[in-house]
Amino acid sequence: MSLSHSLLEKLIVLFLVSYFVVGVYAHFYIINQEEVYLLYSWDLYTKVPPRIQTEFAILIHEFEGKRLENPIIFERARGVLYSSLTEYRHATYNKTNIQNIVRLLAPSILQDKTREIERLRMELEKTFLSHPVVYEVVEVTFNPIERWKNGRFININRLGIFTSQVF
Amino acid sequence: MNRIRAVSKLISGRLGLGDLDGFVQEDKAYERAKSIVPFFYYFLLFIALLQLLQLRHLAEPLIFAPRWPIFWADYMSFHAATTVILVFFAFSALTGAYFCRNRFGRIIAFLGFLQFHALQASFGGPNHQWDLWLWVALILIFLPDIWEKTKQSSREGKKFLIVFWGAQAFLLLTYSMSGIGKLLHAALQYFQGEAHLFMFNSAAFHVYSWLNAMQATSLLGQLIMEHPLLGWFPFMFILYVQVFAFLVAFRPSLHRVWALALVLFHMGTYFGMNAEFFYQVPLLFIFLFASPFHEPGTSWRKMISDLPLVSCLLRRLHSKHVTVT
Amino acid sequence: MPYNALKIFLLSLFIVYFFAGFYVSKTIRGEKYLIFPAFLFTQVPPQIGTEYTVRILEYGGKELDHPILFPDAYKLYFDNSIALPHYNSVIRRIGMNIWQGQSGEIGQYIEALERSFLSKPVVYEIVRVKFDTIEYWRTGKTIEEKSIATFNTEDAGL
Amino acid sequence: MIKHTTQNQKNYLTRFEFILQGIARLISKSFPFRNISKIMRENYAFEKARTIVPFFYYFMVIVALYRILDLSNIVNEGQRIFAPRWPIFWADYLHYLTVIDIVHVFFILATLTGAFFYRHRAGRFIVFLGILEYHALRNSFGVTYHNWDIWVWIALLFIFLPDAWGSAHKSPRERKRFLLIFWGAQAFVLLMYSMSGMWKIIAAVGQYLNGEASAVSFDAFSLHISTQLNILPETMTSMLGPLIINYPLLGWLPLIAIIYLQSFSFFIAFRPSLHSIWALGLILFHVGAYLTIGAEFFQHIPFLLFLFLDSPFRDPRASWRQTIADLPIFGWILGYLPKRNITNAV
Repeated sequence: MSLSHSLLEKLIVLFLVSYFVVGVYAHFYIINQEEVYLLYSWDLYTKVPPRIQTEFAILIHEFEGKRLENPIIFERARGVLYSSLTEYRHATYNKTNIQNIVRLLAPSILQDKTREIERLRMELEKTFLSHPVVYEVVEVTFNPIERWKNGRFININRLGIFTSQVF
Repeated sequence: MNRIRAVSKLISGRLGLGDLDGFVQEDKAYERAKSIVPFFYYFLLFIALLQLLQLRHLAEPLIFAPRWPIFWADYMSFHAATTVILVFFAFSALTGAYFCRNRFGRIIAFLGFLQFHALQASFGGPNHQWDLWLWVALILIFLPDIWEKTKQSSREGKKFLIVFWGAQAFLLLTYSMSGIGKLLHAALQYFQGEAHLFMFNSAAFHVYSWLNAMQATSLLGQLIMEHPLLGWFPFMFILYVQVFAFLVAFRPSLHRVWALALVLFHMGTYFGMNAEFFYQVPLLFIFLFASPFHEPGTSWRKMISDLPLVSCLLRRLHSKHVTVT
Repeated sequence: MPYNALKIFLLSLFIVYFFAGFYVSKTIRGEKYLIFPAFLFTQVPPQIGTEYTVRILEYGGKELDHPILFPDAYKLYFDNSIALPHYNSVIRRIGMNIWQGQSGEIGQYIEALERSFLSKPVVYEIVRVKFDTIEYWRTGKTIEEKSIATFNTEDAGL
Repeated sequence: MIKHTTQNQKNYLTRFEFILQGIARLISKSFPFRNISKIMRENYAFEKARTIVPFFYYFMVIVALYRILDLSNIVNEGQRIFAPRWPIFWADYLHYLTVIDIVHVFFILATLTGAFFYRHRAGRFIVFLGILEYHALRNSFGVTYHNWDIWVWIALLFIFLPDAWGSAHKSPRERKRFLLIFWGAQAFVLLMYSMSGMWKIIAAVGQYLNGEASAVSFDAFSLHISTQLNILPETMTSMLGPLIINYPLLGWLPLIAIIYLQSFSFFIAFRPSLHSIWALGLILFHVGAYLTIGAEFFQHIPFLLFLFLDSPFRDPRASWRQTIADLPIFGWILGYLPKRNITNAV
């Protein structure tokens, strides 16, 4: 196979242009669906996160029969939910999954989908190391900088309180 | 005096020091070596960056006893000291990668690595993983800074190449030491009537005692247990490759082959006994696989006749042949 | 440096390193910093191997029904954010020193080990295990387990 | 009448052509391909490129070796969510663990082959297959994982390198083709950065017009960092993150500099004098991103090092003046200044 120089030149330019075009296409049209294998638009950290953010989260109220003075948000639950560092890491390693579960759980509470709630609760409570845990699904509003500095939330919208059980 | 001279002549004749003076003169080799050196520093930078990832989860070690190069770590916490060392390592390696054509840059890269190396050895025991990198970084400091000028006087070029060769030879020397150590122990153990190297299940013993100590399993462990000979033959082959590694420094035609054999050896120890020495592999590639002294068109015949032991045999045959005629 | 000086410098570096490597390996079991011990995997391990391990007798003040050896205890009783090889080397050091009658040297290792217990007090033994290499790997069966020292985290003086 | 129309058409055409020409001129000015095609004739560039390529293949062996250490993690990712991508379609017919072993061992053997036979197209093709299979395996667990994309693409591009290794054939034609592929790899790497930068600029404009926090706000970087750190567990933080959250101004200039570096990356493909500086800048960006946001894309760094730090297209005689004049924006501004001076003098 011996391509001429100018043909090769055109092919390379074509390759670069098509990668670019497909990347742009992917950015606009496939952004929320599953990403495309081998093609990427490199839109990482594109948007500056807003100063006021809302997200669904989990607050831990009671653990192994101990009532906590100040409920702890799931991310800070080390030593409460998980006895050892490794277990905690293991759980947080699959953290994206946990967050995905919460992301699905909260809306189904709002829409009162009993079956869906049961299923998602099971998924979530499987990751807890001991039971019972009393936890609350909430929608929090916060300024990310304030939240990181002193854990302060602007508003906590309570969606539902649950007690975990062994399934 | 004469005797010393005679001995040194014999040694240099056997090793091929004369050949060395020959092949470090080649202009082509010099050009190639010049383009290879930066890659050592590129790889070093990559290592530094991967080490930087440790910062994500630094766990306090059981024991932290700083070695002398990081004496200052006594005055701060483990976290602070490690952070400083790893960040300095990354930036010194970056300096090295960008300014590897300047002795000062190479010194900084060496210092950064020295700190990192000392940190690795400060957890209560020695850690020889990165020794070779450290020594090679030290040797490369001695490279004369003659990079930009296109045509060099052959004297300068020779100096450049001998330092480069020094790094190669050092690398091979460590393998030879390991091989010779094996032979010495084999003799000792044989005379003490213990299990020794030339027993057919010696490789299997190595595999199991290591797997026991590490509480690990390996891909080929089971196979070697059932057929100890499958472990023994590669083991003998590796012994040959290791023992004569240093000699190969003087035989450029074999550089690539030896590099490949040693890479395979490292893969073998991993698959066989789960002992991983992969951090050596980049050095094998940079200095031996890409060896500037290796002529691309070297024939198989030449390589075989250069093989240690084989070459000795051939020489003897040849001299006999000559006397007969 | 002229060419010949460089050459001699390098060759003598090799010679020194070569002999230093062997010297170090012979004398202090590869303990020297910066000098590579030549004897890595050189000695064919004997068929009957020895290892040192820790056996937990009492934990958190409670006596255990069955004393547990370190490999099983690691996940339960030790801070397992620290990697296993770290423990192995510390335990081996403690064991070897006690066995060779140099108990004076183990202070910092014992201290490090005890710091890693998740809950105290703990009573534990240092055990010297003898085993047939291949048999041990295959079945985990040992030939002899001999306690060479017993420690209690509550004891002062260490 | 008829004449008139043709006249009109002609005018229309010329105007159209004029616009087209303008665009073409703008493109050729921003992407001056002649800069590099000129160097492609040079022997030193070819020699240099030829010494760089093997290191890509050597590096692949090491990557493959280290990937196998990761094997247990992959096994743990779980059979449950295993959904093979098309390059490992054959995985459907085999046991899950067998598939994982095969892919890893093949990856190592393929890269070893490549290290020894990178001079042959077949050898380079095998490497490409090896990394394609591995990459497909990594991506078969539900999520797409783009960190290694670049390796697949570059391995693909390098297949097309002409076999110009022996000293016998080094006709200018072959040299040029070799360097062209090499340049293609460089341009591809830079394109990725430019795309990333482009989205940032587009988003910044949108967010600014909406009155939201945008890339030009002073607290932009600390918003990025705190949002990221909020997701991370308590024990994990970054080295410089807290500092920038507490002093947001420290992060402002770096963020702008990153956007500048990224967006103009593709321009740099045509300005060889800037190759090594840009590589340095982008490496610093990667290190900085890791130390602040905790985002790690170190897989790209070998390419910045190998392809750009000692770029074959960089003229060893290039002066600092040339380098500065080539800088996007700054160089253009500087380009106007002396002219004005001259006109003033006249």
